[in-house]
Amino acid sequence: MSEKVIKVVPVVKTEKVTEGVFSMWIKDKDLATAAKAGQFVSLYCNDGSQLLPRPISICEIDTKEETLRLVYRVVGKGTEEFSKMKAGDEIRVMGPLGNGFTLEGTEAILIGGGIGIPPMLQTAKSLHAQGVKVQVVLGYRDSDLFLKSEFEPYGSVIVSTEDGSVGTKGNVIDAIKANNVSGDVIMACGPMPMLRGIKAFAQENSIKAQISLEEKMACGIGACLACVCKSKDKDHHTNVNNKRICKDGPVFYAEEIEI
Amino acid sequence: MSEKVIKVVPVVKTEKVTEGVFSMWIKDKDLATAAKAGQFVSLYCNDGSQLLPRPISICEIDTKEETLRLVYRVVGKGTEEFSKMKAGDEIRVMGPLGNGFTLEGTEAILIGGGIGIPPMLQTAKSLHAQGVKVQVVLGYRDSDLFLKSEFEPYGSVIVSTEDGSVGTKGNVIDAIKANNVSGDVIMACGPMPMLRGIKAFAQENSIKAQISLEEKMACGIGACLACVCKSKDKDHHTNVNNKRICKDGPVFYAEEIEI
Amino acid sequence: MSVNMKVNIAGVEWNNPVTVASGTFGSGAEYSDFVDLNKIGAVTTKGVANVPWPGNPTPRIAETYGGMINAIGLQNPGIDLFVKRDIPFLREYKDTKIIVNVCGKSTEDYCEVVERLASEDVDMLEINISCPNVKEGGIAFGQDPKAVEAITKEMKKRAKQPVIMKLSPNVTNIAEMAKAAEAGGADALSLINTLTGMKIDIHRRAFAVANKTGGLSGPAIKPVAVRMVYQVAQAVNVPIIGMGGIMCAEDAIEFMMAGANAVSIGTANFHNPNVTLEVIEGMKKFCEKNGVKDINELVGCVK
Amino acid sequence: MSVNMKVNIAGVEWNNPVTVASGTFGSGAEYSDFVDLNKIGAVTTKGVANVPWPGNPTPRIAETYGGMINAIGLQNPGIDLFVKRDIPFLREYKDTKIIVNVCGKSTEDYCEVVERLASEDVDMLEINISCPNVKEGGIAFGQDPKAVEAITKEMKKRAKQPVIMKLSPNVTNIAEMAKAAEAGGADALSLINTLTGMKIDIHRRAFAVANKTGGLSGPAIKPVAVRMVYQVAQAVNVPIIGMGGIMCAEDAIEFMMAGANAVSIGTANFHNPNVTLEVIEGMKKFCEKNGVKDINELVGCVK
Repeated sequence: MSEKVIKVVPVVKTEKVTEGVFSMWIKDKDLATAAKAGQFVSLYCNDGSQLLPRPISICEIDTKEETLRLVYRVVGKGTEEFSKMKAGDEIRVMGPLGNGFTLEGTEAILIGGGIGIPPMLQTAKSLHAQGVKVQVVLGYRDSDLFLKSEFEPYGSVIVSTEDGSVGTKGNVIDAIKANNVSGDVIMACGPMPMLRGIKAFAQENSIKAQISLEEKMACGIGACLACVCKSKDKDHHTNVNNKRICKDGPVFYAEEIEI
Repeated sequence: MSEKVIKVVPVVKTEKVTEGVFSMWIKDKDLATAAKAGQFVSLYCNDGSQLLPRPISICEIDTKEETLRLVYRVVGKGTEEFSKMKAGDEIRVMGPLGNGFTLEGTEAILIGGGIGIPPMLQTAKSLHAQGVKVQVVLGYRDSDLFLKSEFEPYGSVIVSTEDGSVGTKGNVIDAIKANNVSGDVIMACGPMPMLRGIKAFAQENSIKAQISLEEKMACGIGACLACVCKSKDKDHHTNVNNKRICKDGPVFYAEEIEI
Repeated sequence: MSVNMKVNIAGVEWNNPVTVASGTFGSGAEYSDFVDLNKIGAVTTKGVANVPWPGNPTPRIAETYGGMINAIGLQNPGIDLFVKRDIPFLREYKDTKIIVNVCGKSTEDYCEVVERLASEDVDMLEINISCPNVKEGGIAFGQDPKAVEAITKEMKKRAKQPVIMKLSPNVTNIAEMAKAAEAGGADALSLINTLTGMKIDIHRRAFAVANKTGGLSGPAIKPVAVRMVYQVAQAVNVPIIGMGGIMCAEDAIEFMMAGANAVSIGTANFHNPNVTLEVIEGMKKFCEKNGVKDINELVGCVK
Repeated sequence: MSVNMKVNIAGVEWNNPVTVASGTFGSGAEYSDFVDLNKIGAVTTKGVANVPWPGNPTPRIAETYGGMINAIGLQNPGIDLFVKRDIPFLREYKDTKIIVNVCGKSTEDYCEVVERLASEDVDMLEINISCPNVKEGGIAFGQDPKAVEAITKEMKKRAKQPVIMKLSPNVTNIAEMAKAAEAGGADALSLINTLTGMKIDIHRRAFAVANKTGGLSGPAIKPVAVRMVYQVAQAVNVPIIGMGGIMCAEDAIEFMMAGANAVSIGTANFHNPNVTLEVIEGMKKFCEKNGVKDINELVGCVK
């Protein structure tokens, strides 16, 4: 908890990943040391018309270079502003925020869908580093397979595409079934319909599943209660079956939450 | 009228003139061709929290280089933003706006006070170029005599300072009296107390006086009626003794207006 | 794809649903240097009274975060000069409807202007019962439903053109005011006028506008405006001209989805004199991109 | 120069005139990672009801131009857990006053919480009769002067701590509401709560917050807040806690000059978790620079 910082940090590199998706590397020792796979940071905009921080998941952590890599889709004025930044610019950031994935299991199935793919990259690296067998399943719209090749050093990678242009036509569950992927833990990030499908798949197959949620956030630290999700048990904060995604999540065990 | 343009133009040079006062040269053929001494331009901010354009007087016009020089004091977030711009940046500008000084007389007394000094520079240049004898009187707070030396090629220059550190201690009228400056026309820009003093001085001495006013503006083109001043005669727009500074001014004959 | 952009507001067909907020555009002359007025659905004029009004002392405006405060005080040349000069000027633009904004200090003032306009070639009247910056008339009429209904009736008795009542947002219950105007016979409603605001210059220890308070406008207040347009659209059956902080085509679409049949652009004209045409073009593109064949399909589509 | 920053609000001395707007700061725990709570004049807690409230469906917030809309719906743990956990946590910060914000769906709900707090070690109560995001209670109490007076009286009958009534800005006449609260015995007033607003996501054709409407806050609305604080300061004699869009020390000073005896910082906490301390420091510097020996000198100095 006390590892959170808020500071202005240098941008050391930026890159267009694919149409509408950008990478930004920021350098800060505190952030890079404290960050874990599945956590996120809040980025603040320069333009005064946009006051709320943008929660962006951490794609890669480089403790040696003391950098974090953030990969995000441009969805509005804030992310558009970020996408125009260049190496040498500075950005105000708060983080690391939330709890990351629990690095567990012996045969992990890592699932990313769309802009939920980036946080799975550091997760793959971290699991691989501690000897877990990593099986990556990535869901794309079409043959624009951004980040896919970057996963390959850490395990097997299969893909689904909505248009069937590459891999299994359909969604990530279709790809898992088509390829008979099995494991003892699932870790996933992506759109809500995908996460619902994964929760159901995990229950049917009695596999433990960690899923990462997102919701509109204001404070990013658990105070404002904007980004809640329904939980099975009473939450410790309000005692009303509402977990705070920013603080209690963003990663939850699928059975803890109602989605 | 039809000479007004609104466009994004390149900033070709910026410079700190003195503490809190900055120069910006912008390049645009249309603007540089149409602009006249005593007119102003509206500069727009990038930051979305500040929507209204900033009216900035034109300090110099270089028709050969097709540039305008704008000299302004940092008084808020908008002018602060401008002060951080660098050569190569772009800025949205509308202009030239208002009517400049009428270049007339044979022996002109040009008076500038504080941040009213910049527009008098192009006025001095233009009058000098058409053979009018130029006598410049500049009012400063102290020995920080910004822009003074730039007037010297075009005529005599005397100064007043509030603290008496240079020239006549007191105001511009004190300096005029102390130096027995005389002429057949006064052109002036500066703070309201100075302009009131000049109006009275001009009346007493039966000298024609053109004075440049300022007021908070919104549209900058005469539509919103924010920046009016009281006029002796009915104004042609509303028929109520209210001249629009942005459109009917900013330069008026002193006897036309009540200040 | 061709998109129908025409809208019908109380029997008057506009070529597109965009007009300008009264007071931000004069009678169009100053903006005609930048904008082809023929391309705007309608021009709404600065408020005009029975006699010339000098308006308030300066400073009359102050910038605020994402907006501005104004207290112009309805400076206007009076109906005589207006009829002689401004109507003929605007009528030259054959494709554009003319909406004359009418202001007054008493019911009699309003009546006089409306009667005077009965024989003039203008398309609609907008009755400003919501200006926060004049001591008498203006907003006082707009904050009491009985007064709203009564003055609407007086206007309708005399007007030869459709009557748009412009509502004040400085009320507890905007739907109640809208219903009162509808009950009085209003042909259309426009909202919102400005929110009453204040700014203090802490260094001078003085009010930033001489009138102490002024009307807050700009994108800062858009969420209040959208909410009120939505509430009014649920409450009445007359057409609504929505306004309050529209800066771009997306904002205009938002108002239409909330229930506005047309929109007005105000403060944005100060930020970008070309904004009206950019909004019209952008709305058309939005429709093309989203398969909307008729812009009217969007009206009130979010419930 | 040493500057007196202490203010006395209804008999309670704060070390400085800065607190936080209820709901933006939880009970302080989350912000204590960034801010030494001992340095804030008072911490105003998230609203607490007699029983736990789950709040509204998500999305609960949306960003707007220079502000945000929220419709959290007063999710809170109820008074039992609050008393057990949050009060002892805050009491550790000896220099900081505790203001408990109280919410309810009925007069009885409010009474129950206030009675429960009578025996607790807290410094002041703020009664939220102005939340726009709950169906019953909340704002309904705050838009009718008779209801304001009646509930204030009920609170005063039961409260052992000074009672601050928090007023809604969604009214025609804020001074009337303030006078009603004063007549009911309010020890202080706080204003403004949020303006009711709406945002539509035009691409999804849906309301941006699930509750349709939400409370608009942030610097966008500051001019409305300053105006209302000024109007209330002219109308009543009880202390005022001013809020609405304060982002920096200059904004806080502006509220005090308009008539606020203290200020609350809300939305700005989301933009900058350190903002409270920066505002306190900045206010002190403003006083030093301008020869103000006692911050209370600024209160209502612009008339």
